Amino acid sequence: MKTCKRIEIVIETPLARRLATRLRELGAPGFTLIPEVRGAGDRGERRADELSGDSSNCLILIACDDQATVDRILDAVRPLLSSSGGVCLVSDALWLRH
Amino acid sequence: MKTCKRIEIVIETPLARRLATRLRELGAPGFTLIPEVRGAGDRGERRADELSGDSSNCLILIACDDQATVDRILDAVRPLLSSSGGVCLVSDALWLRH
Amino acid sequence: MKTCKRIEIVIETPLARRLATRLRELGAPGFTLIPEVRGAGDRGERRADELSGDSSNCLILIACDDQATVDRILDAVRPLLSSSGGVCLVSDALWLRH
Amino acid sequence: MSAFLGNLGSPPLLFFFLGVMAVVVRSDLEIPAQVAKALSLYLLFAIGFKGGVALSESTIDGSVLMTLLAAMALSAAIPVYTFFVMRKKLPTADAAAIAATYGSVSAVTFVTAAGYLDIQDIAWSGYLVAAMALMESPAIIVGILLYNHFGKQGNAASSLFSWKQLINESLFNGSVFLILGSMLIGWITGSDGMSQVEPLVKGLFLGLLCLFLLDMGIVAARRFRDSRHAATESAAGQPLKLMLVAALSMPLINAMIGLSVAWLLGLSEGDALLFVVLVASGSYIAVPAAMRLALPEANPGNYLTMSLAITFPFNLLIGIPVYHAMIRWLL
Amino acid sequence: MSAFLGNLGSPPLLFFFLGVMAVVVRSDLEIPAQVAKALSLYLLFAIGFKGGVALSESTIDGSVLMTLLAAMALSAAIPVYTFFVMRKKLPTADAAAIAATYGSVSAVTFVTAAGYLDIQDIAWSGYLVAAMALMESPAIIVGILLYNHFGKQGNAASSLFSWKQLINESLFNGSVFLILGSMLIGWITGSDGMSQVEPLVKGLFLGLLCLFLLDMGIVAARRFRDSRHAATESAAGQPLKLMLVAALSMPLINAMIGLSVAWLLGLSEGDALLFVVLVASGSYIAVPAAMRLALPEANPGNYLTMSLAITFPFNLLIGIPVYHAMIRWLL
Amino acid sequence: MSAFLGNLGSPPLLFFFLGVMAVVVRSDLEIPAQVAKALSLYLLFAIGFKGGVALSESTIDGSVLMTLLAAMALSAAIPVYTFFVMRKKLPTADAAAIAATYGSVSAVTFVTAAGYLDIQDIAWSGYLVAAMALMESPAIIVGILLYNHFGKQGNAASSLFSWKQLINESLFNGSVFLILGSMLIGWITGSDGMSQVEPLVKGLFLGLLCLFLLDMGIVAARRFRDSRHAATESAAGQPLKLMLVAALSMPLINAMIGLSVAWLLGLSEGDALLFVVLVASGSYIAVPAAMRLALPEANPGNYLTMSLAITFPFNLLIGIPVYHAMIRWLL
Ligand SMILES: Nc1ncnc2c1ncn2[C@@H]1O[C@H](COP(=O)(O)O)[C@@H](O)[C@H]1O
Ligand SMILES: Nc1ncnc2c1ncn2[C@@H]1O[C@H](COP(=O)(O)O)[C@@H](O)[C@H]1O
Ligand SMILES: Nc1ncnc2c1ncn2[C@@H]1O[C@H](COP(=O)(O)O)[C@@H](O)[C@H]1O
Ligand code: NA
Ligand code: NA
Ligand code: NA
Repeated sequence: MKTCKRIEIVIETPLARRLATRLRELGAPGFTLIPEVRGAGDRGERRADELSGDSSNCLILIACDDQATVDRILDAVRPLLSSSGGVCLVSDALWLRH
Repeated sequence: MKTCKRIEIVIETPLARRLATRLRELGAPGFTLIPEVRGAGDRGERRADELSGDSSNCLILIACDDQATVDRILDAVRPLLSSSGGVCLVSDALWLRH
Repeated sequence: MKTCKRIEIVIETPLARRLATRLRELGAPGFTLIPEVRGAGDRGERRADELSGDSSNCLILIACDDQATVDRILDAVRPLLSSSGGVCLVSDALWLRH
Repeated sequence: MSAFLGNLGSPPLLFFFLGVMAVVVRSDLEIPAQVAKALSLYLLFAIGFKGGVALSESTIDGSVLMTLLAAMALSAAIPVYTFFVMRKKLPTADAAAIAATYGSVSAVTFVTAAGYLDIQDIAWSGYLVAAMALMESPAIIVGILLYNHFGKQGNAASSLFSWKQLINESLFNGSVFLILGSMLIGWITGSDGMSQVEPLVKGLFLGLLCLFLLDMGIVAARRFRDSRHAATESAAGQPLKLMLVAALSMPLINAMIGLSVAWLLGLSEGDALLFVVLVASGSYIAVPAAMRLALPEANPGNYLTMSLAITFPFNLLIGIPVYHAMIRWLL
Repeated sequence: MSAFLGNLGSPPLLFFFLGVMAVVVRSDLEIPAQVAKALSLYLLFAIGFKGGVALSESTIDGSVLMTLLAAMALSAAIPVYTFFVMRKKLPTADAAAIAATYGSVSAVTFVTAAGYLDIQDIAWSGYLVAAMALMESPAIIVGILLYNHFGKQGNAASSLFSWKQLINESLFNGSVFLILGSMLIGWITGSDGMSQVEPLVKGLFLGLLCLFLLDMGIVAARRFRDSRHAATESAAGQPLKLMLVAALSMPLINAMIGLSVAWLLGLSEGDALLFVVLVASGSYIAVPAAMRLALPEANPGNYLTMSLAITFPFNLLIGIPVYHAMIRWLL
Repeated sequence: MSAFLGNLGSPPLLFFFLGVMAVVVRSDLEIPAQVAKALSLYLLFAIGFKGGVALSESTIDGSVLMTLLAAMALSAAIPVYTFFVMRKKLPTADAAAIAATYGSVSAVTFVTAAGYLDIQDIAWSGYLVAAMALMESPAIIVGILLYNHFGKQGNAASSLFSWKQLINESLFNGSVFLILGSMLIGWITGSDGMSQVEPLVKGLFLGLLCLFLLDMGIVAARRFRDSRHAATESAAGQPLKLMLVAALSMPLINAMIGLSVAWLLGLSEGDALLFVVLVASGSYIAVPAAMRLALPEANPGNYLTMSLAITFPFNLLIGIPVYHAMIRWLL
């Protein structure tokens, strides 16, 4: 078991797709994406019922054991949240090594 | 980054819908809902295959930085879990401010 | 509220189904399974678009308040991750008792 | 008897069996959840539209209104007697939920019976579709009233539950709304409308019913297996037996009641069968969803298993042809 | 006038109303998301294929090319005037997004108009399907150019946004790609191809359009309700009024422009209607998705609500028959 | 040659190309996952039912049984030679997985070949559907036996894997189960049953095949692109070349084997083509799913890419017409 950061990002589907492709460039060791997630926040409800999928959210989960990479990811996420909304949480976890 | 509580609730779909509409009244700054989640617990399996959707669960995620609101949410969730089952976990996280 | 471990496993769908049925034997008090999750990691992308469903992941969430059970679950998960890939994170949480 | 075999030997029924077999042999066959939901919406849409068009071509007279009233009255009355019988063996909440379940109807049983009549070229009237839609809500409301009166007050979920909301939901429940709406549109647009949507509404009806019943077979068999496991684990075995007895006798008793009323109303062969099927069937979509909200302490392992895993297949496979034979014999 | 009533009284339109009503009475009726997506892909596939087959049976001459060019030119020109008008009342980003929205087209409005013509047995030409596909991208590109020129530079999402990518996306956007591809295949395989897929492409068309419009009614009504709430909460009420005025006058103005051009081009009755409908409609699928990426500071509560919740139903219910009456009167 | 062009020019094939093109131009066109799954269930249901009805109208004699036996024998034999050839270049687990893959069959290739025959009005016998279903399991079992004998024992996932379970799964795998079940029901209900479900089972067949192949084109092209990336990244490039050679030569070699056997069995033109297509195709649904469980150390980037992204399109576009031409020439 190794300590790591568990980054969790909720963001609109069109942006999530782009973010996912960027994560690799930022050095993330991997990620998991839960599609078609609903929610509500400052910008009202997202019902995941629109045909373009543009009103659904995705939840992206990233386990990362390198603090520099964590910082790089957070720096990339911050402006996205300011302009388009969403949430990003960071917590501590243990990563089962195999 | 701001410290916050990360509340995670697994509950049946019909109740989750109601809970979601109540969360705002309880002062939650927002929430994210993952629909059609399966599971098993004390009350047996939920397969998310029934037509009414009443045997699927939802996972609701709430980031909340106000302890009073957290307590209010937990107080509202507790009786639901007693009567209808489900799980509620609370952990600490950092909320990326933008 | 009781302290517990929050185990989170991302693993391919065919293995996740089997793992879910094993969890009960290992003494897990319950679990929640989020199906059709996408991701990328050491073994490339999983797009959740294949017809057999074998290239999609599941996310399994287990709250467990008994350390012995946690260890048993992790011991069962470790060889799966080595041979088939995936991620397992463990963190601390409070379990709302009702 | 040939009608009986005729029903068992029709593709829709055989696909229901196939779904059951898939669970028995532990096949991983599965209809994706959203597609199964879409198939059920399709059936409601199609039967509603067909019913509406049929209605537009007939006259609505006093006997039609009488039938609709009788249907609603039965859906309110059946829960009452069911509740008092069930309460002798089960907790109040469970008794109320089972009562509501059997007062209400199973749309798919109705749809299958309509298909059964179509295959045999027996006419039926469009307004029975309206009867089906009208029978959902009274049962729910009576069930909850019974519980509120005889059960202990102050259930824990009450914070999420308001009478007003619940009545709204049972009246404008998705299935009820779609079927009534489609019927209205079928009635407004009549045969002109039908000619536009005929290939979907009529052409594909029996084929898609096959696929839907395949899914129903899977879901019903899984639930039956789960409840058998639960029964074995709890060492008792008693509840399953009780459930079996109740879930097999209730459709028969209610069918007798329905048959008498149909006879009093002077319904035709096809109409009488649909009426009896409505009375004899139990809900497994709208009512369970409402019960989870209003009576969360009632165990869906009881009421849902009974209606979905026992009564539904019973009506489908045995009930429909048996009720039909009785109607033939009576008329 | 009878055409007007004829449109309102056709099943597809009535199902749109039914969807709206479902939201009004707070029914939980809902088409599963993936099924709604599949229905929209079906409509694009069917209309594309039909258009292609029609194209293969006619000759492509100069007037066809003129029409296609005119369509593209309008889809680039309309955003320009729209932008400058909107900018007087709204932030630059919102004005640009609304401009792009109304330069582009609504495939479902087009498809409904085609169904409307089919029901009335009025011929239309396949190449108008191509016109529809060609009108998506220019509007997006012009909208972003306008914003980049008049708005403040350096939007925050720019890290995820590259011009090259965006142009690629607006050109090969899923809907545009499917419709052009199906048209090409219909054109290649002609009536032989049609005979193979006819039951799907033609037989089910109007029926599935009903189900799709039911979903559109639900989605549009929800969005309208949300924006009314937002308006009430923000105490102003002004934006909703502004949105209403703009979203009702733009289709009318653009329809006039389209009508003039159609008249200049000498289009037939059916073709003129489809042309006008294209110009008068606003996008709510491709453009909003592109705007979320390129102009994230524009509020979808404005542009999406306008096109989806106001202009779309307006065109569907009132626009199509009114434009048709005008064309009849003019020709 | 005209047959060759005929195949390439038919809508289903062109939609496969369109799916490939969507990936090439990086369009975001996508069939929702659950809908794609439903389309594949539909194809199995329709082909199974059709086959069963055809079977009910013919006599099952010794030659039918011989053909079924030959099909099963080939599906057990092909993995053996494939395994020993592949093992020279690849790890044991990969060799075993590839062996199982090519011993088994591709239902969609079969379905497309049946559609190809239907379009050209060439008769084929229903029992070949049974042959397809019977060819899935032997290959899986032989593949695992080979691995267990020649590979190192004690794979890590063994805790989740039991022989009993795996045999059960390969016998009652969802696709196999649905196709056999539908065939049985088609056989029981015969032409009466067919008349009830004809619009779904026959009318929509080619149209829905188009939509399914559109999705297959997208999925296959994505997988091919991924494996090319992987090849480039690992700097070698060799594996991709090896995969290409193997995945193109295996269908040809197996087709020759199938052709000889078909000739020995004295099959008719249509039956021979379907038989050859079964032998020449490789599985990309049932086998890969079984391999992930039983041989997790085998890399799906090899066996799945080969069967799905190379052999499948090859058979679809080139194989079917070429095998047909050879059969014509031979008979
Ligand atoms: N406090 C919160 N907890 C969990 N999810 C949230 C929260 N606030 C917002 N979200 C999610 O982030 C999305 C965008 O939020 P916003 O930008 O605040 O509208 C919402 O639709 C929710 O899914
Ligand atoms: N220990 C657990 N960890 C994670 N999820 C659980 C756990 N126990 C129950 N659940 C979830 O909560 C739902 C209801 O649980 P229960 O009321 O115990 O039947 C289950 O279907 C699971 O999805
Ligand atoms: N660092 C990570 N954070 C979150 N999820 C991951 C991570 N690495 C891998 N995954 C998930 O685990 C799956 C298998 O990973 P791998 O075995 O590394 O290919 C991926 O498809 C992801 O869904
Ligand atoms: Na009843
Ligand atoms: Na326009
Ligand atoms: Na083969």
